[in-house]
Amino acid sequence: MDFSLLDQHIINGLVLGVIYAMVAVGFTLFFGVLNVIKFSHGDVLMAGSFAALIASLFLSQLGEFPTWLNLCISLLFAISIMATLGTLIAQHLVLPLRGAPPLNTLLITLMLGLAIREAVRLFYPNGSNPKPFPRLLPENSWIIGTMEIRQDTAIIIVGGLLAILILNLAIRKTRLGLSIRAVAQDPETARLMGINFKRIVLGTFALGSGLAALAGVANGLYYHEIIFDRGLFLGVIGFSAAVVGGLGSLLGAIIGGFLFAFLQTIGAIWFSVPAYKDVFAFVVIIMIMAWRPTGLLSEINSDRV
Amino acid sequence: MKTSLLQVEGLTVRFGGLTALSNLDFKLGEGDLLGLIGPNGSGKTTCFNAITGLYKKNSGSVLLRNKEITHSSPQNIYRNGITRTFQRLRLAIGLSVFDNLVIGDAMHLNTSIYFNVFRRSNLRADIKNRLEQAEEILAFFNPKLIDNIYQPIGKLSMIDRRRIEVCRALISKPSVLLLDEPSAGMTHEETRDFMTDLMEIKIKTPKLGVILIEHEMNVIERVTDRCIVLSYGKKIAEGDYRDVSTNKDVRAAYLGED
Amino acid sequence: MKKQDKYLVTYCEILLTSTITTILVVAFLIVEKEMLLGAIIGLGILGFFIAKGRGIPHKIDQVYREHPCVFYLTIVSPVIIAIVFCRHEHFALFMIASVAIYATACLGLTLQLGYTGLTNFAGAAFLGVGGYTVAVLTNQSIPNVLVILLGGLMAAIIGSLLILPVLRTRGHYAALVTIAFALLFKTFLEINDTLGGPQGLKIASFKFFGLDFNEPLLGSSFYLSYVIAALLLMLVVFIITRLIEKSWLGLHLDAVRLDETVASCFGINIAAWKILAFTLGNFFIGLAGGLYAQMLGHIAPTNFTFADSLILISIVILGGIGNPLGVIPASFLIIVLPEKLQFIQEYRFLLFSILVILVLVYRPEGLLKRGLRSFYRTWGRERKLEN
Amino acid sequence: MESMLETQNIYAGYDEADVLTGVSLKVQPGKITCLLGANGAGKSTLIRVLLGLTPARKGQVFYQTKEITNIETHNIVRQGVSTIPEGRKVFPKLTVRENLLIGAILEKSKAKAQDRMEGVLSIFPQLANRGQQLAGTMSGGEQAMLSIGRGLMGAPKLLIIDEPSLGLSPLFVKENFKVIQKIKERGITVLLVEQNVKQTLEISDYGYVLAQGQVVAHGTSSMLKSNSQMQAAYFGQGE
Amino acid sequence: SSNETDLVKIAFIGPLTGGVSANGIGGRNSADLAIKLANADTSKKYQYELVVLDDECKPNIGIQVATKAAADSKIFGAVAHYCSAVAVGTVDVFHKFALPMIVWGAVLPEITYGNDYPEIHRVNGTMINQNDVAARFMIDQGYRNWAIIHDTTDYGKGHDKYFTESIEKYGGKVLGRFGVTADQQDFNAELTKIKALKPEVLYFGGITPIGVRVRTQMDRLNIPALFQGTSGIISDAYIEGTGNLSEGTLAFREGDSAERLPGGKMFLTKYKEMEYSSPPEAYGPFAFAAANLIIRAVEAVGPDRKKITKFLNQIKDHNSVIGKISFDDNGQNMVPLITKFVVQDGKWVIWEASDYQSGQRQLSR
Ligand SMILES: Nc1ncnc2c1ncn2[C@@H]1O[C@H](COP(=O)(O)OP(=O)(O)OP(=O)(O)O)[C@@H](O)[C@H]1O
Ligand SMILES: Nc1ncnc2c1ncn2[C@@H]1O[C@H](COP(=O)(O)OP(=O)(O)OP(=O)(O)O)[C@@H](O)[C@H]1O
Ligand SMILES: [Mg+2]
Ligand SMILES: [Mg+2]
Repeated sequence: MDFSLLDQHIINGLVLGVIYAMVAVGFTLFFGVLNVIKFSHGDVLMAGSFAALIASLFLSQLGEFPTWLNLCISLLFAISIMATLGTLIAQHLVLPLRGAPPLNTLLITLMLGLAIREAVRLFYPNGSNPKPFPRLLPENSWIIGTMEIRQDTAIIIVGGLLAILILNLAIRKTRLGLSIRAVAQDPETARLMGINFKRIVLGTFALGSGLAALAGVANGLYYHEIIFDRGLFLGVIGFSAAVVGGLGSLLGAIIGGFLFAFLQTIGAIWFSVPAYKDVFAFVVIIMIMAWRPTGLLSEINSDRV
Repeated sequence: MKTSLLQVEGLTVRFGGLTALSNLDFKLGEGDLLGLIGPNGSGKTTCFNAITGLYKKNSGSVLLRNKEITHSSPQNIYRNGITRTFQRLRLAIGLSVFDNLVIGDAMHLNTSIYFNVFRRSNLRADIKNRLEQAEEILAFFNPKLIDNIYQPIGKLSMIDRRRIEVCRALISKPSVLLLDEPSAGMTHEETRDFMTDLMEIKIKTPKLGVILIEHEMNVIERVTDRCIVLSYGKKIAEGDYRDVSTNKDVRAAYLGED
Repeated sequence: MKKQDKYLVTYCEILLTSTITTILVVAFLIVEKEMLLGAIIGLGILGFFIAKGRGIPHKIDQVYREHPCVFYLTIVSPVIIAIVFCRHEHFALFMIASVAIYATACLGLTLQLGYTGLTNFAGAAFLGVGGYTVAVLTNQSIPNVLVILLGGLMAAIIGSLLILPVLRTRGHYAALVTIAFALLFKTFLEINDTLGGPQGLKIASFKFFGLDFNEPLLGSSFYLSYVIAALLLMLVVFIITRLIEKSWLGLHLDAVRLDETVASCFGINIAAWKILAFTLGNFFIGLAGGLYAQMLGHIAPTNFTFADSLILISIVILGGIGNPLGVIPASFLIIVLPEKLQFIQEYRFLLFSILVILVLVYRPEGLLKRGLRSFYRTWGRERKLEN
Repeated sequence: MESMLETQNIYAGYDEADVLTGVSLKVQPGKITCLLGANGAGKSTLIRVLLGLTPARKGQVFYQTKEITNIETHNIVRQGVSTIPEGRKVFPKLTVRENLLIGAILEKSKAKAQDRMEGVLSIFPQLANRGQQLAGTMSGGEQAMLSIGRGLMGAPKLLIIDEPSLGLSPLFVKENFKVIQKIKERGITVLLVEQNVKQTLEISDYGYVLAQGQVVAHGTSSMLKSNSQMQAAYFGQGE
Repeated sequence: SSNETDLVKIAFIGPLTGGVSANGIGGRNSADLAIKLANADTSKKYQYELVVLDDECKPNIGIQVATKAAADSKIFGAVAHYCSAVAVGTVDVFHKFALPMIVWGAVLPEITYGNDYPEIHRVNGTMINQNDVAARFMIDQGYRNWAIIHDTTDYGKGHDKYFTESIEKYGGKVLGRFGVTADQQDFNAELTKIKALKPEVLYFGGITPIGVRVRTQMDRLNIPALFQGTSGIISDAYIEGTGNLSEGTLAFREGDSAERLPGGKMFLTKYKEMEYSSPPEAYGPFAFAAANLIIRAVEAVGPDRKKITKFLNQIKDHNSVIGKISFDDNGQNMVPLITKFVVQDGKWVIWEASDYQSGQRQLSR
């Protein structure tokens, strides 16, 4: 095999892995408070990238801004808009369903995802078409040995990993993280400890949706193109990555994300019809689940009799 | 000498570095009522979990009527006649009292699809039988519960739920009954009534062997023939209540010196 | 005397409710004018609240338990009358048949998800297995009724490929296994040309003892035969599902769903029950898929995507998880509503999703919440009757 | 004298039926007040009402001088109320250490939380070397200790305890009553629900007896100990 | 015989929601335009109403809405389908109910050639003609080596098949072919492999959204090959999505360019006047032509499905916005012309009128 080719495949796989991991971490976070698959996650991600696009276009209309400033402002805008959206969703759709079976929350987020997707399609001008995403990262290449890596690629990999790492620290080491985990396990007792249940749920939604926006922007920056219906599939992959890694574990989400990217890349290389790569990846996933029924970093069993 | 019912030899259970149960031996004869006591975390519940096959045993063996059941599944152990209650109530909240009770007799229910779907009149007769059986056993513990037999379990008070759990364990007419702190949360009065009922059950089914985990010493004194004291997973004493309660180790570890 | 008067009033109320409901449902199916549709929906909602205010749902429940013949009179006969009335309305019949078929598939899911707690996000894939089996076999010389049965069987068999991972995993982990299957099933069909590839397959019409289902039955619609077949299939599957629920089988499935530890301590073979529910559920879904394929006359991989599986799950959740009766109005809502929203064209999915969200916010438990098990009609009443 | 906690004519219940029908009581500061009553009398329901977990349908709850009827639980807790809830309610997937820390989640200073933790561990040495065990895998009694320890971590002004000795070994029951006594000595007000009448009246200052949702007797502990009417109410209708 | 203001309904079926809805909405607007123009024309004998139905690009929904249209006795013709898999499924329904229909966008040959139903017509060409012309043209331009990326839908697979057949016939070579799923986002792995094959041209068989993705990701990997697409990417959306990268992209489509035909110019100006919120897209003119054809048939023979079918089957050399329409025995418009397009300065330009033809610009090699 051609080695420069291998390098390229590795870099492709890495970026893909980081993007998947970012989505997966979002799933893990929501699983933490809701104990449910939040199917609208992918669509929030997509909406986040559109928000950044709008901000960026608006800025370039205003005048000449340095690209880094444009990037920062668009990113902040997208994150804050999505965080607000997440809070509203939690307030009006998730909290009222607290007493109902968790699957009902799943349905409501599913429908919400559909609503977000359709809203972008209908209300963004020509929303059903793919939109070019501004190139806000430097595109020169660095040469390391035989390997050639573009700066934007490197920034996305490092930035994505950093975001996940910071989130991980926040969840593991802070009182906020402890509160989130407590609320997930027993909302009533958590309230008895003085935890503001509502605030934690809203906060987690804000955090998760903000993270989705970040992932959406990373996605746009890497592919230079965004489209309204990207969310569902990316969401499904993110969910798969989170579960394969072991729900509730942020490290698991990262491992899951990279595993999925790895499987797809391998699949694309092996099969003469690359479309089989998804079939291949999902077959492997099913086999992994049969082998490790609670994910690679399996959730520790705290159930006792 | 009574015939031996349950025989536990060298039973050891570890969780990582923690030895929850170490080298436990004891015997339970037909009709015995054996008390299992010990400080919190001394391995009593673990002993039940090991006997009923929920926990893997690191070593040792369990014999039921001289038949090895050490490595049987919980299902088979139940089918061989060992039933139990749980320290933290485990009833199905969404189901009715009757459903919860009758599931205790799962091994005697006819589960063939043909019978259940196509022989409805036979099934109905069967259900009516079960209903009577359930009412009978409820009548024993608390006749008021009979009126609640069609009600969801969630409507009952904690103590009635405890009673239901015991009934669920008894309904299949087991040969060994394992009771894990059945009186927790009951007042003295209720505990006394409950134990009286238990003694009556014992009289009605003289061969039934019971192991009772309990922290109420007067209960232990009143109902058990013999008891075993665990501490840190080890048996530190065995004998009737008087022997045990005067044992120095037991006083230090469990009852408190005074 | 007074008591009888009360019964008479109750019967009249029920009869009225059933008549009005039937008229509204038929009108809803047939009418195309937006204004009229709105009026019908408005009337329906109004009627629902009036009925609820008068305690009619409760009365219906009571009367049905005591006098099942009233039930048949007020449910089965309006359906028959409605069908006879609509016998020339091809499209209304087509929709009725679709609703019945989806409801059948969702009964299979109820068995899995509602009773046993097995998450199956690959409903549409099993629908597809049934459909493709029928598509391949109809064109052979095998009796058509048998073909549909084989469709169900095939779904059950393919499903057993997943049994090992499904048995070992729970909750979201099991969801992943089935999601993965749903995705790979569709992609595989599309890439692989042996089963028609992306274009799918055409299916010859259903024949039953020389009766060609694609020919108008007794001079009425093409779809009348399918409606009858679909309703019959739904009825049979519904009755089986209900009987399972109201028997020791249902009790065992509930025990497996609610607490596996307790179930295993009372001798319940968890794996066996899960296999039973999964396989039987897939069988039902496969049957539905087979009939659906027959009716459509053409199937393609894009009918059986993950999104379609989600539609099936949505129906089950919206109906009220574990309540087989809820599945029927929920299928009606999820299948017919988007169709009725055609007049708002590209905005219809947006409105549809908002409507479903609203339904859920106001009925968080779904349309019909599952109640306690009653093993037979007079269950829980006997004591009162005796006294 | 000003009361720490006071209820006036509380009605509350689940579904349609009222469990509590007009309960009024006072908890004096710095004292141990106990709440006795048969199973299902409504003790836990009353506690849920005090903490805002179950809405009061009628009546009022006052904490110190403020009315706290039906306000959000965490706002009540933030005013210095800790709870050791019925049935322990430890967080099963958090470690023992984390469970304790969450008891002090309102405490901003890490050092203070650490201090309190050491205090708790000295009372319950069994928990000391179990810091990393998941609480869900602890034995029943160990969970009870953890729950009590968690309640103490909040450094409350008022501690509400619902059946703490359930499932504890005799030695520990004794220990436990000593701990409650010590808590009182530190100036913390205690509202205690217990089945263990004798020992409870032994350490408490004042008591209320609840039967079928109403206060049927109250008085100082020594009074209650000698009151035969109270005995009857407490042991149900029978004797 | 009939009243002057008799209402005649015509159905439009296309994808109005989901991934390809841009084309569906463009088609819908164009058909709507045809109806509005007819209603404004006082010489018309009937009033027309467009019944719009969304097929979601899913065969089962397509069959459902086709049934709805066909079962409505007031509907006398249908302008139907952008997605081939849907059209393949619904032709039986139209036949069963004897409702004449004209396909306005789906390109799979089987739709017209896979049956002998008199009701089925198609104004746009099939992918066979398109690819033959494309292959010939590319060979003439001197290209020899191709790599193919196609989606695994009927559309992409069909294009792969017919293009390969033609290109091999004319002496070109396909170095590698890559079938990808339609909802795939990342093509870096496939493109990395393609980069190693060093093709002169990357042929893409699929529609705009993936086309945009592939073209943008080619750039990330610095693949120098020429990008050649099919009718599926001839849309403003492709240019908008790819930005500067679109320059020099080639694609082919049946029928003449609307701009070049007198009727076409009229269509474009009228479309502008109506202020529809989205453009007609590539197949809008076909939907417009199909709707006009049905209106014309109704005007000629009256509202009668059988007669309209018969009328349509006899259409020969009919002037329309897309050029002359002549149906063959299968109802297929024998499109005489395949138009070649190239993107120049952010616009799809007819090859013959482009700077590339005149030699002012060079296609990449
Ligand atoms: N699944 C498990 N994982 C880890 N440790 C466990 C597990 N189950 C029990 N233990 C530990 O084993 C020891 C014995 O527990 P066990 O439940 O048997 O105690 P017990 O005697 O029943 O106590 P109690 O009277 O408090 O219920 C305890 O220290 C407990 O923490
Ligand atoms: N969530 C609930 N839903 C419905 N009824 C309930 C609920 N919780 C308690 N009850 C009922 O309310 C009554 C009072 O219960 P409560 O728990 O307050 O009693 P208690 O005095 O604390 O008894 P115990 O000593 O058993 O804890 C009981 O009859 C019980 O059945
Ligand atoms: Mg225990
Ligand atoms: Mg209580």
